[in-house]
Amino acid sequence: QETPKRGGVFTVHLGSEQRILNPALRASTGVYLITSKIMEALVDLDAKGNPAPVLATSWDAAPDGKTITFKLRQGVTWHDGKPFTSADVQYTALEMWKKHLNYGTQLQQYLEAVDTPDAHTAVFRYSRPMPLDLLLRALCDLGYIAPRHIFEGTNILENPANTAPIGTGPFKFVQYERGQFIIAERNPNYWRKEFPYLDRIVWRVITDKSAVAAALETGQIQLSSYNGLSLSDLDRLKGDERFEVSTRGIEANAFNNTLEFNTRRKELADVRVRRAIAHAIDVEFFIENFLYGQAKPATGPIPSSSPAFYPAGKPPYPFDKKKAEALLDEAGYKRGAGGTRFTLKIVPIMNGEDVPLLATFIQQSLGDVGIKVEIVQLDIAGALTTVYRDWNFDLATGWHQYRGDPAVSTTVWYRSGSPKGSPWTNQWGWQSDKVDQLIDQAASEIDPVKRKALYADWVTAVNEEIPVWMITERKFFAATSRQIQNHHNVPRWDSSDWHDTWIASS
Amino acid sequence: MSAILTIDSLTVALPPGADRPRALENVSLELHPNEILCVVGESGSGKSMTAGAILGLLPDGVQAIAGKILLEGQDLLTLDDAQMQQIRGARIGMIFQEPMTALNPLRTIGDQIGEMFETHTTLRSSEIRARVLDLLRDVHIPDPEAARRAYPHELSGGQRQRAMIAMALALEPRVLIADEPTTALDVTTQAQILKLIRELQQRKGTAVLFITHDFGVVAEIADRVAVMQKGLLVEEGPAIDVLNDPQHPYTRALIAAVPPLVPPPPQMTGSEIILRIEHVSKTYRKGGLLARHRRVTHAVKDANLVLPRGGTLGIVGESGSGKSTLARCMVRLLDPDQGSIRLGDTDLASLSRKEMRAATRRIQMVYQDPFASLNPRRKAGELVAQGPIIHGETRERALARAKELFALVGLDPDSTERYPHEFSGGQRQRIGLARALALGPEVLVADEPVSALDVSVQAQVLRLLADLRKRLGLSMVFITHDLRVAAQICDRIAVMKDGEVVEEGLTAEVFTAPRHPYTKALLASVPGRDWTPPVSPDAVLALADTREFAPQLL
Amino acid sequence: METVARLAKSPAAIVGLLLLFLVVAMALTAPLVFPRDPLGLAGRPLQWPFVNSRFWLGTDTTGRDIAAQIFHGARISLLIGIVATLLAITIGIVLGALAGYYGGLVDDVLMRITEAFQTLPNFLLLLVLVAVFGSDIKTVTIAIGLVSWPASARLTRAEFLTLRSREFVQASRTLGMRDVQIIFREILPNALPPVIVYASVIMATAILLESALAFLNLSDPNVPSWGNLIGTGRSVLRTQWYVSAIPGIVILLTVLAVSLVGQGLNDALNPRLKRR
Amino acid sequence: MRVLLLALRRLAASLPTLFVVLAGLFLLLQLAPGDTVDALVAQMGGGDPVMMEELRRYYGLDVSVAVQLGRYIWRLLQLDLGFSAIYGKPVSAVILERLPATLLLMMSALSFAFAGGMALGVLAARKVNRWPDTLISTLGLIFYATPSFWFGLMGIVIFAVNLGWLPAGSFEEIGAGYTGFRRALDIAWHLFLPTLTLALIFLATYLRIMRASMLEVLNLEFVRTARAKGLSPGRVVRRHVLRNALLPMVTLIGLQAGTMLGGSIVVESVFALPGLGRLAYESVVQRDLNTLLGIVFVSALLVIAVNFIVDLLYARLDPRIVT
Ligand SMILES: Nc1ncnc2c1ncn2[C@@H]1O[C@H](COP(=O)(O)OP(=O)(O)OP(=O)(O)O)[C@@H](O)[C@H]1O
Ligand SMILES: Nc1ncnc2c1ncn2[C@@H]1O[C@H](COP(=O)(O)OP(=O)(O)OP(=O)(O)O)[C@@H](O)[C@H]1O
Ligand SMILES: [Mg+2]
Ligand SMILES: [Mg+2]
Repeated sequence: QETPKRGGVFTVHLGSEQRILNPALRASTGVYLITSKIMEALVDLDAKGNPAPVLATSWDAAPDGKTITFKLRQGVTWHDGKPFTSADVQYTALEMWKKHLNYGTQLQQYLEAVDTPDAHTAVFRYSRPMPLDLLLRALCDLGYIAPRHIFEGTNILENPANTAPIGTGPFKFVQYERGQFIIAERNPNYWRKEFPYLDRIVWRVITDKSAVAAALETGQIQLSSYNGLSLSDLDRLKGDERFEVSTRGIEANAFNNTLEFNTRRKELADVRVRRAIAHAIDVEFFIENFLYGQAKPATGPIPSSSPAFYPAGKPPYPFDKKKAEALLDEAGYKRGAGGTRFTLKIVPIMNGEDVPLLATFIQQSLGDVGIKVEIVQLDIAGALTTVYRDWNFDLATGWHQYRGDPAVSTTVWYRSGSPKGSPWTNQWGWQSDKVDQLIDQAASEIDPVKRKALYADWVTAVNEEIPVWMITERKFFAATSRQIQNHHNVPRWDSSDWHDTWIASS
Repeated sequence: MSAILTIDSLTVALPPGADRPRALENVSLELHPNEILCVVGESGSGKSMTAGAILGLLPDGVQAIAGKILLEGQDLLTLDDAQMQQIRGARIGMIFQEPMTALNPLRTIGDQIGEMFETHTTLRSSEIRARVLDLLRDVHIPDPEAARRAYPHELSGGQRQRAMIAMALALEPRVLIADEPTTALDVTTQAQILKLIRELQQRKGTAVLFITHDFGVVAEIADRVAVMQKGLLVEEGPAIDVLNDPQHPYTRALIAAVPPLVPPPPQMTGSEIILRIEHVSKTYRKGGLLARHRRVTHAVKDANLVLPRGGTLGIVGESGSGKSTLARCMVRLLDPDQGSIRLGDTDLASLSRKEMRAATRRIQMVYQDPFASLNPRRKAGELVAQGPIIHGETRERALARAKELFALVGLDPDSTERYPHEFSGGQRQRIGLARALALGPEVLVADEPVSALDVSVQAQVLRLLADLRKRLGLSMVFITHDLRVAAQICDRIAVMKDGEVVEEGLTAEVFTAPRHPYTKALLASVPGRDWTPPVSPDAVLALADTREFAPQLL
Repeated sequence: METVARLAKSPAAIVGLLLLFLVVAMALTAPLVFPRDPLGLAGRPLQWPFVNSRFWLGTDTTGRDIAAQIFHGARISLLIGIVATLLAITIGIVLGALAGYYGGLVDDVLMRITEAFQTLPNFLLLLVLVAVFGSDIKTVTIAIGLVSWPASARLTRAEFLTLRSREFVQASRTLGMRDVQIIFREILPNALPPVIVYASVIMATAILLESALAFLNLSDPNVPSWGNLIGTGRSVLRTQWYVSAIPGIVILLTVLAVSLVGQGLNDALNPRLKRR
Repeated sequence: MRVLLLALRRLAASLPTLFVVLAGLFLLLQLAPGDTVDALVAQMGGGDPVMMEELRRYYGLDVSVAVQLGRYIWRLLQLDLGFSAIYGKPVSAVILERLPATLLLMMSALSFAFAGGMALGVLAARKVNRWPDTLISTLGLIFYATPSFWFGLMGIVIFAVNLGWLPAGSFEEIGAGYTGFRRALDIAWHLFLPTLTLALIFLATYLRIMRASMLEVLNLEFVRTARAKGLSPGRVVRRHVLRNALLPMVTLIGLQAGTMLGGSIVVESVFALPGLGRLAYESVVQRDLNTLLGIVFVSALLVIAVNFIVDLLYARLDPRIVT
């Protein structure tokens, strides 16, 4: 390995316009890709996937799991020169995470107070036990700290610092040209002395996927992550020497293709029909031919890339057309005139290129077993409302993103009682006391081993019932120019701070 | 005196599919310096083609295929385009009929006249400007300096035609061709333009080829006359001879069709008044909400007229004097602003739309344009039957009645199945008449019913009207701008000017002893007023032979 | 009849009719030539044309037969074109006729509405309509019709403005005809030819509008429309460009056919050109 | 001064129309499934209902439609276009950022279409029914029939991907930091293909109209007068026909201003240009009502302005028109 070289501009693809650049208010990869270089979280994951100190240097949980104490890093200053203290942590946690941050409000639901005995200690007090591993894993994404002195006393949501962020990170925000680019430059006063290596990072907004590959190939950008390239381009660029196309360093962001069943519909209320549908779809074929092999059949809602929770297993419903037909017959839905048993409406929730492909594939596959499927094309706002608020769907298909711990955003897909209108939660009219119990227990179980066991039970239970079918297990791909060094060396590298990234001269 | 322009056995071919194979057949003519040669003939006789052939400006597909056109000995038909360009404008000037459309609307008068010099001379622009002013002065345009900078739409029709003449004469060409230069103008303006052409021609010794269809104009201006019929030159000679002692039957027929200016002795009409118009006014308002942008035209101002039962009331006046507006008020195509229109004892002006629809059968209208007044998508018979059907007649009865009416107006009853475009102009006007008569109206309002027709056809239609009037006891309001026509057909005359009725009385009285100065001026402007066309009944019959009309009506 | 005869004389119109005939033939024979569901999985995705004899135009990103989609797509495009055009023209004619015939306040109000529609970029309105009412094929077709009428309304109005002062219309009134009769029986047949010619423009535009919608992923995915195919091909544009190219060419030819026929009609109906 | 007055008057006359458009659109969009918060949550990848309700309150979506409309109109009367939900900035600022690209694209496409259409139309009319006419008319028809986005895509495949002559998209080289002439050149290079794509269909229309208009004017009386004056054919066309034939073309510009804006939606999304069209598309998809209405407002103003300029131009060309 060469010795790192200082300087250079790193240009990164940004797939969509961001409304807000404050990760303490908005948890999304789009925001992390940019602002994680500017603002920092309390903790991050190290190369092995274990929580590593960033703004917090150490942590400690009380035996009852209700009090968690963070020691904070000293000598850190905000980009405007003010010192970083525990007051910032207190303010951000109570005013932002608990009140505004998506998933954060859920996670910090039982956070009662954050005590600040001194400037570099923050004590989180919960009304219910909070598993430390859950909190740490979640805080990588949901633990970004914002400067209290900028936000306090203002309307948080309208604060200009939301689009011109001020942080403690290795890069300072420079400019955001809507629809075009964002620029950040090296922070000379970064607390990791001598870091970062890069002079500048430029994020270029390219919303059209087919334009991304061209930009990459002509050197206009050097990185496109989170499947910013189309599947076909990813496949093609795999053979290109100039780039590394892989899932390395994005493992922490696994996702699934999903199929949601509205069990208010009488046919779908019958678990045999749901199973039959699952059996009717040739997942291997889909992966091979539509996804360029960039996936594997899922074994349940917890992906294999999450060893802390993953219960080994096989895909529960292998492709078996005969069995599907038999199940449907058994459920009493015989083929009628024209070979059709019944008709279902599927709503694709378009947050990925492959969603319409899968909708079409489902349409094709279910047609083969006598279920006619109509695709209801809606834009994403329309689709979310139709599925999650109006419940006006039979099937829906989209993505589920796993966020490091099932409790963060996965179990809500199964737990009953989510308020109507809340997207990506159980709105399928399906309920099981057993599953609800397992979810609640696991969420406040502080012993990691017991937690894992509880989740294994839970996976078995939901695989049995499939109110939602996690069809594939996928990882995001990134294409990175080989000029870039030290890239994807941690599990959520694209959302990390890039302090050690550098560019080799070509 | 040797001819300056000689046309020798000229034959012009029309493209296949035209109404006849040759536009001109073996035409020979001579034009001498310092004379005005009038070419007369009915529409389509080939007058314009003659002019076009001389200038080499025939329409696409039309071609001179035989003969010669010699300009001072040089055969124009053998010249190429570039050579012709040298001749056009410089040695042959040209004036067209429509002063509205013959000038480029987007360029100033001075610019367009100056272009003559730019094209054919090397004068500097200041000199050109001076020359243009001189020319405009020559044609007696008021305020030549302003006219030079004016756009065509800012001038009146007569002024525009003066500008055209100035342009045509700019380079003092030896030959001037004028293709119906006064047809689109009012009589008074026409008289002035004719005088102007005469004056300039005499001053400059120009040879003028003057195309017209109006024998009055011929009588007014011509030295010599050439008569054309369907592409053939049928008669040629000095004006006095041809006008007063025509030789060719066609010429005789044409001249016989020209109505004399002297009214016939008055007919007896009853004293009962069928239509009484009192204090009728109509104002057109146009334009935006802001007062400045509003355009107000007082088209009819306080008109008072009476029509005796069985009589014909003529309304004459220049273009824009409000004749049509008044006529439309009578049939309630327009709602008069005030006043009453009493038909018998009903006041039409106060009827509701629905009542008026019922009342339409008592008063009907005949229109000017034989092309526009018939719906091109309906069969002739249907057009005539429509009115009765609307008023409750059964379809069969109405169609049968239409056939009778066709016979009445001198059309073949079997032609009810044909479409309007399959009829000639005169025939169409008869269809329009039949349509109006189908409802059995008490009053017929005819708005310039013969203005669009050739003299010979015009004569027939007028005769038909007179005949019908006698047979059916019709009362009629007859609008015309042609005093000759008015003299022949009307019992009473009303003269309109700027929306006002300035004089009204028995035709004979108005014509012999006009009281209002405007009436006097109007009468003085009638072209060829001193010439009384020789009438010979056999000539009229001869003309009838050339037409396809039923002769029993003549 | 005369019109048809004249139409047959123009070479452009003949080419247009021929192309149109081909498209119609594709539409009619689609179920015979490709009896299977054109949206069904036919084989391995992204096979190049002329490689596999079963799919002589290849397969798209979801393994559907492109040729089958082209054939079945002809039905969709024609359907959208015809229905949207009829809708647009009907609205246009009624509003234009009323505005042109009555003038005054009616005209003012109707023209304000027309203007409102014209100030709004029609494609933007189409997007909104589809976002609001969803994108199944019926909605899309109606939406296209709804955004396409203003021009035909203006055209009809202009025709009515000139025709209503024609003497034959005045004659109808002096015969005692009612307004409705005058508008629809007397004036409309005479005002129709330019509107009919314009219909070809609307139809061409309608086909293009649908394809643009589909390209933005906003058309009905349950029908094999050509625009949808171009849209799917977009993600593989750099490698399997044929997926987008083939339907594009077909759209081009269809629209060309419609325009050629329209132009031929124009020449045939235009009296000024009759003599040539 | 007079022009300004005229412009103001014209604006005042169009206000009712504008008002109807905005209110109509506002109400129409209320019927759309989902609101901007749904779109926002979709972008974030999820969120909980408490936060969503809070955001709805924040965006003023928690009150009745009538109140929302009332508020919107009240703000509009104060010339305030409101706050953009997607961009978290005043709508006016967002639009102002995007306007230049669209204006540039529209203007270059318009000039190209107009100039090209005029030149080709004149050529075709002068060689009417001969081979140049046939060729030009055929090309025009083909241009007209080409779906613009498809032409753009194919242009990218050929010129950007295969030949590498032109950039595949975007407005300028980002981060290159060009200034002055170099930057103008860079933008021009980037806008070449988009301009062509957008202009194609208009070029075809202009060409057709120009040809027809030329033929029409060539048949008018005053052209015969000009020829009778001895002018050469070229001069007749230049001095008498052209200006008259241009009148319908100028009218067409006004009529098509709206259509062109619509077309730029597609073109901007093909070439990833940061313009109003794409912003409009995004704001529809993101249910960003304020931004969308703002765009409609601005584009309506643009259309009105173009029409006003067209009228002025018309009045200059045609002395018969009095403004
Ligand atoms: N462009 C043309 N193409 C074919 N035939 C034409 C054309 N113009 C005129 N004709 C025909 O040529 C013949 C002579 O027409 P011309 O215009 O010379 O008549 P005219 O005597 O001037 O009649 P008018 O008094 O109506 O002007 C007519 O039969 C007419 O139908
Ligand atoms: N529809 C209209 N709107 C506005 N002004 C009109 C309208 N019709 C006629 N005028 C104007 O009203 C005046 C009288 O017109 P009208 O048609 O009655 O005259 P006219 O005597 O019939 O003329 P002509 O002999 O040319 O037919 C003219 O100044 C004319 O410009
Ligand atoms: Mg003539
Ligand atoms: Mg009149």
